[in-house]
Amino acid sequence: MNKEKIFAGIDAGHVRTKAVLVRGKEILGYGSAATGFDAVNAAQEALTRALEAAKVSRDDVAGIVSTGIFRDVVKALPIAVQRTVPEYMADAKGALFLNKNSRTVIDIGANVHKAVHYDKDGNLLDVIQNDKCADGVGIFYTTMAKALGVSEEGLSELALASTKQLSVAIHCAASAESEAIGLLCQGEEAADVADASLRFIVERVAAMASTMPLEQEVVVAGGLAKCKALMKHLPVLLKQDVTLLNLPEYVGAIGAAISYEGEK
Amino acid sequence: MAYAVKAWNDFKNYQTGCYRDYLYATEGLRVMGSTWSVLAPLKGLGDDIHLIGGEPHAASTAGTLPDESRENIIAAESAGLGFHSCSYLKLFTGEVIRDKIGITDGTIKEGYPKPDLIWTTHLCNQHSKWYQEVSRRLGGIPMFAVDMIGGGNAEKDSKIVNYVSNQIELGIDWLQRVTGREYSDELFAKAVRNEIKVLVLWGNICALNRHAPAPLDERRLIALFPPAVVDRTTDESVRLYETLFEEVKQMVATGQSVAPDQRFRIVYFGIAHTYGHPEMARILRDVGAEIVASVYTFGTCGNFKGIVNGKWSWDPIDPKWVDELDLSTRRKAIEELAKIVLGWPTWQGVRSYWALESMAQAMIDEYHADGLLLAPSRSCETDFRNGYVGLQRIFKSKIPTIEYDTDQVDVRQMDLPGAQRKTELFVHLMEARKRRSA
Amino acid sequence: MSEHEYASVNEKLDWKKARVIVAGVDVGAVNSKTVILVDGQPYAVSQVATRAPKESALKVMNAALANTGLTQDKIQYTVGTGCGRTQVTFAQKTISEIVCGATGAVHVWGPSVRTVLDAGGQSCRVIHCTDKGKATGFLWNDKCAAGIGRSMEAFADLIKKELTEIGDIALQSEQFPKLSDFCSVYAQSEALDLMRTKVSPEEVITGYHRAMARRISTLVSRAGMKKDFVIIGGLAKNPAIVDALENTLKVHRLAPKPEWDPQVIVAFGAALIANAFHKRQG
Amino acid sequence: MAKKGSDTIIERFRSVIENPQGYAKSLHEQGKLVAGYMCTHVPEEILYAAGIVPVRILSPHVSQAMTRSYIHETYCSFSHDCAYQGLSHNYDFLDLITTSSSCIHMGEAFNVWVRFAGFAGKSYLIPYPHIIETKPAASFMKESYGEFKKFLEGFVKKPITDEEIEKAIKVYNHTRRLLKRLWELLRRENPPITGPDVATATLASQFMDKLEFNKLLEKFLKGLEAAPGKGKPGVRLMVSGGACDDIEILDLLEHLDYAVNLIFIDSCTATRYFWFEIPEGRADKLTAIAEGYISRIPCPSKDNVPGTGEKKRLRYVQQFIEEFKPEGIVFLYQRFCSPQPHDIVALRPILDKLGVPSIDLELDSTVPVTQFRTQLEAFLEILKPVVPLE
Repeated sequence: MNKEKIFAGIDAGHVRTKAVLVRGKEILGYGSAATGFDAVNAAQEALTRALEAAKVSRDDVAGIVSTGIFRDVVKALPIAVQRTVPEYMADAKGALFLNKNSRTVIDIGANVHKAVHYDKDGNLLDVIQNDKCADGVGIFYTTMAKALGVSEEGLSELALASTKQLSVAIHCAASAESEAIGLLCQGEEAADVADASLRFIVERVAAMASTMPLEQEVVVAGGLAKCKALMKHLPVLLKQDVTLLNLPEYVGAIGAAISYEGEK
Repeated sequence: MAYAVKAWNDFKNYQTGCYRDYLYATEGLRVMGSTWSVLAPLKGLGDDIHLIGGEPHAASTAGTLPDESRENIIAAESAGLGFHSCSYLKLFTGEVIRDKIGITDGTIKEGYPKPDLIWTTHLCNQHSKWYQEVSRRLGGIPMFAVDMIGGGNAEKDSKIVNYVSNQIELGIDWLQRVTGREYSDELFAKAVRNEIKVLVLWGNICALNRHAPAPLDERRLIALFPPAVVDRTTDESVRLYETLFEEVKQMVATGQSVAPDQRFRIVYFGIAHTYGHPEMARILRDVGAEIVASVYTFGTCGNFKGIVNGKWSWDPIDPKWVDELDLSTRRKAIEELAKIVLGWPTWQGVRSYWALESMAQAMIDEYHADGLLLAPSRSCETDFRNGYVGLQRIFKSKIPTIEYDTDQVDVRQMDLPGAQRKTELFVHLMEARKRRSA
Repeated sequence: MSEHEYASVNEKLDWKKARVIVAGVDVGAVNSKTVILVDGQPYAVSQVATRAPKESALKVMNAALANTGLTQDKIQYTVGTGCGRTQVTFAQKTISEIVCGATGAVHVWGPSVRTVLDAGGQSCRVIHCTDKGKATGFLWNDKCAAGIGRSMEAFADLIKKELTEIGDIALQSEQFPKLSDFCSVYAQSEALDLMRTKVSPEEVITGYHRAMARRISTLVSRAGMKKDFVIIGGLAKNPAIVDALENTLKVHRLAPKPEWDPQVIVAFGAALIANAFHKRQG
Repeated sequence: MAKKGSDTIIERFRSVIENPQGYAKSLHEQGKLVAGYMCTHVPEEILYAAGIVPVRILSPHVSQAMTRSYIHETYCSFSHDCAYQGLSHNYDFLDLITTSSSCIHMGEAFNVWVRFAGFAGKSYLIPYPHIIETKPAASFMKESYGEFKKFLEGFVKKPITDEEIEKAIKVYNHTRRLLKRLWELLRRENPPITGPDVATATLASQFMDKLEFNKLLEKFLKGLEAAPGKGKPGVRLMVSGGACDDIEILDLLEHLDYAVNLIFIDSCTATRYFWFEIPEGRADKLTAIAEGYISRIPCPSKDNVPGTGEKKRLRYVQQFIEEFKPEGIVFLYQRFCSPQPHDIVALRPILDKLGVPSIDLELDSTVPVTQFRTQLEAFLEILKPVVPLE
């Protein structure tokens, strides 16, 4: 049995809570749960799912570190989190773990998004976070999928099939959604409306990220990184290549898990 | 041990006194208008002039009566004012619409006391439009707005000084016609000297914050400058600022500060006091991060050397210079007054991004800042929003910089959760920078 | 507001004996509704979720016709309304949902109605009308008040509650957090962040309702309130929104009619207008 | 927009406003000096007298968020769009970019060009009064124009003579008279030209070399003034508000379910641009230009009559209502604009007295056609009893 210790990382986000188990350089297992206004319960559920996936029992875990918006909330019993680490630190460490050449990670969360610039050891150089009008772009993605009657993956395929360039208001999710529905009501194709809606998300994220210099390699964290249509638009707007990560929605949780030894 | 400012109560009473005079005066003239305008011209009409100024009143009411202010803002929106109009304006006009007014000592008076005339200014897109709206709603109050034009180095540009002075001259004739009062040039000259003296004194007090530890912090600065905004033409206001100047000099001499733990010195550009929110204040206090200089408290009504061979200098002006000013004719007094107000940092920053940038760089250098905190106000149309996103882009690589997403008094538009996340980051970046340079 | 689909038929009426059969089809942002009138009386009503508007118009019409034996060709006049009205290909005429809303509301609640609040999925509109149901003016929500109805649905999903139950939950708790009533994006973001505190989900739901109701009441006051006041559209079915609106506006809406789903009043108005057009055709 | 067979002139205007950048580039390639301007208070006559063709910078109608990392998002989308023109280097060939100090939002757009889009070396901000009706404004503007003229003389390396300024004043006054004649046609019960076409021509005048424009419009007017009405007269609508160069909205007005006669537009992309003249033959040219610009229909951000606080523009709006007799008014202004809603709040009671109903449409980079169509059609259904209710 590998003598290195097993650590757990919990990323307690606004909408989804993610958990991961890491031993040395190896990811043993991961799981997630809808936060649903009960961060502690969701953290427990996510951790249980990660343990099952990794076939590891709770006692074998040497330490748990939490990150994300509700990192302090999930510190409460019964999970017994030992340490917490801010999201931007977890993002930097997690991104480096998954790609050691990365220097900038753009984390698109359900409610908030940010860009983190770091050096080769994960020390922070700069961070930019979104403003209030740009909140909820992840939730907007789910809402648009529902409005177009497709699954979350389906929204990406739909957008990729777009043939006509439409655009919606890019100020906030509420006006983007109302204009997207307006386009549908005019008889525009669902694929084109899906593409216009995704471009709203990418435009906002890219605008925020490009407020600071983006050092290569640029990677993307968060569930939306798995949406191919978004990943097609992002490099164009950033005028930078974007390298895909596997397990993008677990970057924060991974970063937390491997931060157990590091300074507080 | 944290020092408690002795002059504190005198300042509070003076400010509240001015408001109570406006509310309950039984004689004299009630004058409404932006206190960013030149106030001395009003005092040539006599010393029974009771002032209420849109901005300081809205700011202090929002602090004293938050729920009442929220109702005022919504009342203005319900009456048709733009949803994105200045929140000071909405609060101030909302009080007129609801016909009740709340002031700094917590009183809420039913029945809004109508002003006899409106004397104001116009610089941002909205300034005089506030008072056109209030004048219309109160049945057409006579109104005179002086266009303060603004821009970097304005006080050294003769065409701008003449333009503003010519308007003030016409304004004084108008004041006499509208009030039917004789105009006293002695009272006017005395008011001009007082006004300039208070503005220069405030600049000197702020300059003392260059010392370590800085004697005053943003919370005290924000509380101590409004009396100068409310009415800075009285002998009493001059005395207030002279005593405060002596007290702060004494604090510097003895190394005293209202916030002694100043491991991190912050320069603050913005109106909104989001940093003052309990959560943000706790994060900053825990690491000894204090705001030692800010363009809002220094520059709303304070004067400094200004642009000196192309670069901004926050060096103060010697108060004795004010005593030697030649105010022997009305025109001379008007021109000195126009120059001093055109010299305000805020007026210069509104219309010249290069002046604002130079102010930020100078403040960071002269006040030895460890971090730049930007708080562009969502509904403000002056230099408490203009150019800030650009400032972040320019300064982000030089010094830890964050930008709050906030508003001046409309709590609904403040991103407090976001501000908390950004404050944690701000502290982290400043600590990391200090470690790297240590 | 919810996307559940239904169709109902008034068994007492026999369309075979009818002289005039007309229909109103309202293709809304969230749901499509239709009302079929037989000699001026409501005969069939149906609602489906709006997807592509062309298909949704046909789908909702067929849902209303299902197992009545009535076929679409027997409908002598159809008026299309709603944001997708240009896609109701089988309609002889399209009329805005503003005019249809006023006509429908006055017929359901009577000639004393002067102000109709149509609080739908994507937009909120305040309509002024005469005793005959003729619209005389309206105010559309500004962009920052877009999608209030829609955001209630998204918020219910986020906190694992049913859309139909959040209204009742919001009625119970007396104290609640003050969420931003500037726009739904702010309110939603602040609501989610409250998980950081001890605030219960029920209190947050109440706060969310109070905030959104406050934003809507600002729109109503901005348009001007003339009594009597009625509320139609999806949010009319949310008791907490209605209660908060009445408290803020200090005006009681006319009581809802049990036999009328507030979401189909616009379609009903469109059907009444179809009747009028058909009569004029002579 | 149905293509008009023989009207090549209106198509020429339309092609200019659909690609103003292409038109400006063609002037540049003909060896002409071209200057971009962002506010209609810029004294174009002085630029013209210096041999520089002024071309207005308007919105590219691209929905983008990039400018949010340069200027705050609570600026109107029009200023974001104009800033985007600079940041996307659509106009790098311009010899100069200038604006007059007026609306704060356009000031930010101008700053982006200067700070971040490489125009620091070829830009000039003209100090301008922010209250246009005061007596001191005229002398201030004269001095400010004098400095602008001196700057341009250094720029083109030759003096600008009074004759050249007088010639420019006459050319521009000619444009203004022609445009007024064009708009007066819309007062007819059944005008020979549609409102959107008139608006298209007016918008084109803001980009084109005035000599070329005057020739085209003169020819266009000759044919028009004798021409019969376009067809069944529709509901007479007047538009009032902020800068709007959205042809998509004008097209929408022509493709509603009900016939519409767009008879007037009170904005700086329409009548506020030319509804005045510069006094000709004056010895002091710059004072004459100042007097002319002071006599304009005031922009909401500068409108405050000293002493009363009255809004002069509201008088003009009432006058246009009496002359052009609209049945309804559509307020069209930018989201996040503050001066416009202020004027509308004061204008509404006046409209109620005049019995003219109105609606508000909020402009953005994108045009929400569905919502605007519904609002406009509902408005028309209210104005004209379409529904035969018993």
